[in-house]
Amino acid sequence: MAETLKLTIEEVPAVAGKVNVHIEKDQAAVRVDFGVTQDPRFFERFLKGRPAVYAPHVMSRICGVCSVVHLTCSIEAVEKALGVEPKPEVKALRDLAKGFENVQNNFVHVLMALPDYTGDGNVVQFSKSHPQLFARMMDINRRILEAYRRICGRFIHTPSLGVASHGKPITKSELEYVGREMARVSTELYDLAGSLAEIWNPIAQGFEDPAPTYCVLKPPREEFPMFSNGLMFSDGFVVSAERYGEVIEERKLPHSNAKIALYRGKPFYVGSRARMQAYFTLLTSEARELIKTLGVDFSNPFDNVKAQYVETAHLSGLLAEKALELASRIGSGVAFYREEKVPETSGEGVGLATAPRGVLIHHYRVRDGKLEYANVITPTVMNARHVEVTGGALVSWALSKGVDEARVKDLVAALVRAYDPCLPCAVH
Amino acid sequence: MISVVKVKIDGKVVEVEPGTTVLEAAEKAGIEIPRLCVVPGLYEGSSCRLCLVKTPAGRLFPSCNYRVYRDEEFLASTPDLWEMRRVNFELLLKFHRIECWACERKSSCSLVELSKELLVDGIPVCSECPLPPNECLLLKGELCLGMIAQSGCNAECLVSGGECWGCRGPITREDILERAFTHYRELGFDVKEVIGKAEIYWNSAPGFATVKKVAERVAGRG
Amino acid sequence: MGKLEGSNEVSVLPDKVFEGVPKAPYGLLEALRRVQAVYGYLPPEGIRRAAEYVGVPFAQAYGVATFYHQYSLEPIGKYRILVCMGTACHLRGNSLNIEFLRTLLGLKPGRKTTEDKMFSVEEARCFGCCGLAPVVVVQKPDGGNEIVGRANPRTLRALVERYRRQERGGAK
Amino acid sequence: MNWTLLDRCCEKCTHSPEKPCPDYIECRLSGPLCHDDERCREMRRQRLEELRYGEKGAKIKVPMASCTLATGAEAVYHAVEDAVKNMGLEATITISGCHGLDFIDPWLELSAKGMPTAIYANVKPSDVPRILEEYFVKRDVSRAFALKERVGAASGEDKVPLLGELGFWAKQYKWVSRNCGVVNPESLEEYVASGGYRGLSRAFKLGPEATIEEILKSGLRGRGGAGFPTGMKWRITRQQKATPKYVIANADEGDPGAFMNRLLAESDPFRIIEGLTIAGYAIGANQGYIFVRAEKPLMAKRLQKAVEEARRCGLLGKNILGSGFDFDIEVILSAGAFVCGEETAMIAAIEGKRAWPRQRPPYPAEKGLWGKPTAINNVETLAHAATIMAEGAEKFAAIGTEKTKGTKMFCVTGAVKRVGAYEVPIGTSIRVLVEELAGGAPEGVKVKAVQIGGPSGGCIPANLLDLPLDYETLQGAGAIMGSGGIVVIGHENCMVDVAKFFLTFTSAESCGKCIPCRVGLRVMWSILDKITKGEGTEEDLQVLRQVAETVRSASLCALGGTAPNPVLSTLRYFMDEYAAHIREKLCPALVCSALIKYRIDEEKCIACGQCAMNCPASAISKIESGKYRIDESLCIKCGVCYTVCPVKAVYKVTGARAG
Repeated sequence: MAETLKLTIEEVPAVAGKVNVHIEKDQAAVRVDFGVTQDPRFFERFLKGRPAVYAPHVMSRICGVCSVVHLTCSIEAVEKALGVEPKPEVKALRDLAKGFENVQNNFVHVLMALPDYTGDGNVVQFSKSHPQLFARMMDINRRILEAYRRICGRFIHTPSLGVASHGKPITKSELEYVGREMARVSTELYDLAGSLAEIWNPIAQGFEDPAPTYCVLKPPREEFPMFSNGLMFSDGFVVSAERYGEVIEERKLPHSNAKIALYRGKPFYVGSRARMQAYFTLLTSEARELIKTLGVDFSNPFDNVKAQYVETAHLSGLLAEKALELASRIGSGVAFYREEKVPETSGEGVGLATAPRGVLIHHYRVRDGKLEYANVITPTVMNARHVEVTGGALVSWALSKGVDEARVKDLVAALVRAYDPCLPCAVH
Repeated sequence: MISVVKVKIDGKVVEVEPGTTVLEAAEKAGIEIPRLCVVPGLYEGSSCRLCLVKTPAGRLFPSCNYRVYRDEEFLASTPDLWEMRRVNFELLLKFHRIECWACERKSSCSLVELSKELLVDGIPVCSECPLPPNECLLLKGELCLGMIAQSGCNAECLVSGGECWGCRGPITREDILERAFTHYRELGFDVKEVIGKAEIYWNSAPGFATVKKVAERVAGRG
Repeated sequence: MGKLEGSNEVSVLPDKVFEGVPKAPYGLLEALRRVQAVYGYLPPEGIRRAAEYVGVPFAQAYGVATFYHQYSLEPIGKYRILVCMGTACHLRGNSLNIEFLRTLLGLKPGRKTTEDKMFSVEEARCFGCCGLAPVVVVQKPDGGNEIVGRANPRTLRALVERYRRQERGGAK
Repeated sequence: MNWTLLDRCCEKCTHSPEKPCPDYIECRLSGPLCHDDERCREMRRQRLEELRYGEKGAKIKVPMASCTLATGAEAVYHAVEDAVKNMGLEATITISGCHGLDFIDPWLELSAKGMPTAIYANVKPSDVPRILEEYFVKRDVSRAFALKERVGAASGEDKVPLLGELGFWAKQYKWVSRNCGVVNPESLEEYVASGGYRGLSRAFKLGPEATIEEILKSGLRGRGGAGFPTGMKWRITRQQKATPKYVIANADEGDPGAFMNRLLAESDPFRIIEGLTIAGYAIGANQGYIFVRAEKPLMAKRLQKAVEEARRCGLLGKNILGSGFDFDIEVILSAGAFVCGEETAMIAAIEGKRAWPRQRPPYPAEKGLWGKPTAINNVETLAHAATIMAEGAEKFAAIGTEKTKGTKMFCVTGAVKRVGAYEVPIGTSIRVLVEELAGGAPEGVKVKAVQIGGPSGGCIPANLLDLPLDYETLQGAGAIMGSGGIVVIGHENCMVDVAKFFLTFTSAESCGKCIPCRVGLRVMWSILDKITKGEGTEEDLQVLRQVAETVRSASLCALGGTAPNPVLSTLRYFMDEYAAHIREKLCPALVCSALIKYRIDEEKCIACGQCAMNCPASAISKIESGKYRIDESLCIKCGVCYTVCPVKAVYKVTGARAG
């Protein structure tokens, strides 16, 4: 094994945004730097002094992929800060919209990351080597989006979700359509799992995650949570949303434009792999069955993608039930929830949301309706330090297994893709 | 008397009986020519000049009015023709009292369709907004920038139940802005509040200076 | 331009006024000229009467009345001052002269006739006597025309004062 | 004697209104033809003598055309009547048209047997007794302006130049305006005596086809502005099967600064009526119209009187001159719209509608007045037609250039010494017309440009004055022949202001039917207005050109189609003035009021107070030093002080110096 090693992955391919990964090995010590070169836009800063009700609309522009999670998490924070209680239907529709984004986003993430596991290199190659499979996955994605459009109109930066209001008029038949469609998607996903499992070869089998602490949302009710008022950690520690700052600390590293977050000074990870372990008891039996068929090894970070697949399957079923249940509550005619005038009070609020890649925190302080202070901690920021630590362990593990340098670079790139390819989120 | 006339438009030949207008022949040949003022049987047309076509020799004729009696050839889609139609349409729009937020005809307005076809900006989002004038969000106290924002997006946000934030840039025609801000004030919105929201997208837009100028003028009226 | 208020009954003009005017649509221009000769301008009922005589719809007659410069829908002043806007007259300064007259008579923009209905100042098309540019023609109440050649502010002020004195001292 | 040339000379003559004799016209002058009688011939000679020198051997001709009336010809006429009565003169007083020399209006022409015919210029009523006394009593012509011929019997004859030798007369070729100022416009007899109606009777002899052939051979092109070959227009209209057909004389002459048609119609109306009759005969139309401009009522009165006179003498009505051809003319007075000069708009006006042009095709030759074939010609064209038929096509074709034959009447106005109407062969250079005929610019004024063709024409810079006047060359230089109005622009006029003036005119005159003209002209005007106010920018010019191009190519009729020419030609030749207005915000010609300021030079000011008294906005007040000062905040820049100041103490400043 070479004594000293210096590798750099210039702009990891197939990720959103730009990141360079520097790998240095000196004797036994391996250092991996996750150098994000994407330029920050200072959302928290330029919204200062603007009316708080503008924040959600602007915050959703942090990234077009998960625009709904930023929008809704920001809405939660603003509602708490202004002391506004949305109607139950509005809250239900918001959960529904948030759920859709998780399903759609995780599913596309799986599709994007799959070529690493099947050895096809990229999605285009994957679509040539597995045409029917690719076609069925594309069809599922179309179905999800078509259903989503009934709830919120446009998918990216959806304009119908507002502070304590839901603009798009919804009818009973539309919700029933959504219910039917999502049920079909759920069964589709379970059937697909079988054929996917055959081609889903593991990467770095046997590699163990060196820092297995994770963080998830504390479920307010006995179901997979979209929003919550508290955080739950793998060591059983629970903290309320308002006091997240006591345990989670953000720090800026010289080699990256993005900040990192540490739980009591130590790295931790967030995302589907964490959620599948934390909410194992809340999963449906089919979902638990699916974990076995896919052979998900929770300790191996690469299996995060498999965990996302399971989450998609479980959530689509959950959405189907919720849509039908909401449909029964809405009588005939059109449901239409517009909030007349939001009060311009003062206060502080922290919104927590389950983002596809992990936990998202929006923390606002508002004075007379104007935003005074804003702090956003995104999943990529939380995962950043953990990727570096896991990356280092992966390199030494791979070198010990005699893997050559080129393969090591691919492995680290695959790790980033499996974990958290969303750099715009990192440098909001 | 020859019973059939061959008309060649943009290379496509179509047979029509003598006395038909070039416009009808073009329709038969499936060629789209913009038009506005001709109403068969009511008005002979040749006023809006949008349907001008060119003979190979370069002479211009309004296709709605030019009747063919012998085999002739016309060009209907050369770049200079489109350019002339675009400038001509802009002239037409300039003196139209644009007030789509209060206009009953906005959902069936041929000016809006033509502005899309001829890529002419300057019409407020209200022209594409699905909500009829009496259900406008402004009446419900929601601050929507549709009146002073460029259309062309098929009012996507309005269709999805949100309000317009003017992401395609401001209207810069002063008479429209004048009427819009006066309407905002009538409905109880503070002009500064409107400018505050518009700033999000238009802060560095070149036309924003005009918007602010008109806003101050209207606000100053007390 | 006068609005179309006023009664809509047909005026009492006898046929003698239209004597010699062809009783067909193409006589409309001449018929309207006869009405204007009687009233000094075209009141709505006058237009109606002319339209009825030549047998065209009132709308068409109104359209013609507003199209041509010679017809005026609002009462004209006793002295109708026509400032020629031909090329030669413009170059020799008639655009300044009309500005001077309007300020002198205190005419607000858009108003042609003074409050006391004494004077009206209008832009006129080229009279064709460009040798005397700039030309101002005054249509006097007695039907005669006074032509002022090489008009400049001083002569125009003198002209207005002369007519005012004439009016004050009773027609000499 | 009470016999006139138009009457039958004796019983042998068979001519009567019911049965007109085909050779009636030739017989007037070279008759009697059907019988030989020395007495009849002698009667004609004597009558001609009377027409020349009046019944009592002395004749006073007072010009009664709009231009002379405007300068006081009415008063001169009464002064002549009184003088003749008081002096007991044996002289007949007649009226005449005008030569077109506006700078000598009002003039007087005296003729007597044995005396040279003399023209006196700028006659005031008070001068009349003195002039009559000098001419008729003292037989002294030394104070005359010009003589028509020399007789050698009057004193001072050698001191006065012959009219023919004067520059502004010699260079002219009085072909169609030969009778202007010579004959009495209301007397058919004088017209016939001058050779009138020979054209019509020759046309009857040749027949319609041959008449059209003759006009085609002469190469006559329309004088209204478009220059379409007249023979061709007549031929197409004749070939149409639909009946009845019409002919229209276009006497609308809307161009500001153009009065050649007015001069022709007020001085020699019968030539136009003869021309229209020939046109009717050639095309086979039995009804003709003359559409006259509203602002020229005298023109309409003269034409109406001439029509009645012609009808009375059997030259209009049924079976004219025994040719079996019936023809009548109706004179229609417009109600004031420049667009009526356009063929199809004129048709709409005659039909009693708003003067909205119609899209061509179909051309008026196929479907014109009331949907019937109609030929529309300018009055000057018709006058040419009558003269060509009388004199023969060769004589006409000998003049002019190979592409355009014959002569054209031009009106030269603006910054020239001798404003007037001049008829010159086509192809004469602008310089000859402006400098030699019209006397060039007055002292202290330098010619900057020449505007040709009215609102549809263009401005040609002074350095291109040697261009020949014909359709194609002018088109190439950015102007058009148009009606023939030439306005000379001095250096104290601003070209941007001139362009704006024309747009003010055309945008006000636009009939409103089609978008490019109705809206485009007003947009162009507002841009020029911005420029004259110093608020213009570079891309304003770009927009101006783009809109001008669209208006020119997309407009329905010639008004919109040519209205941008003044702007485009000033942009082409006078870009420096536009740049001065846009970049340095100053008006080099000190015209645009927003960019100039009026100031009083306190040394020159003699504190007479004229300016303060005349200032309509009372912006001038006396200051401590007793002199006067203008308060620039109140000043409306009307220029009164500038004109009334006796010592020229008021001056104008522009740009940076305006401060």
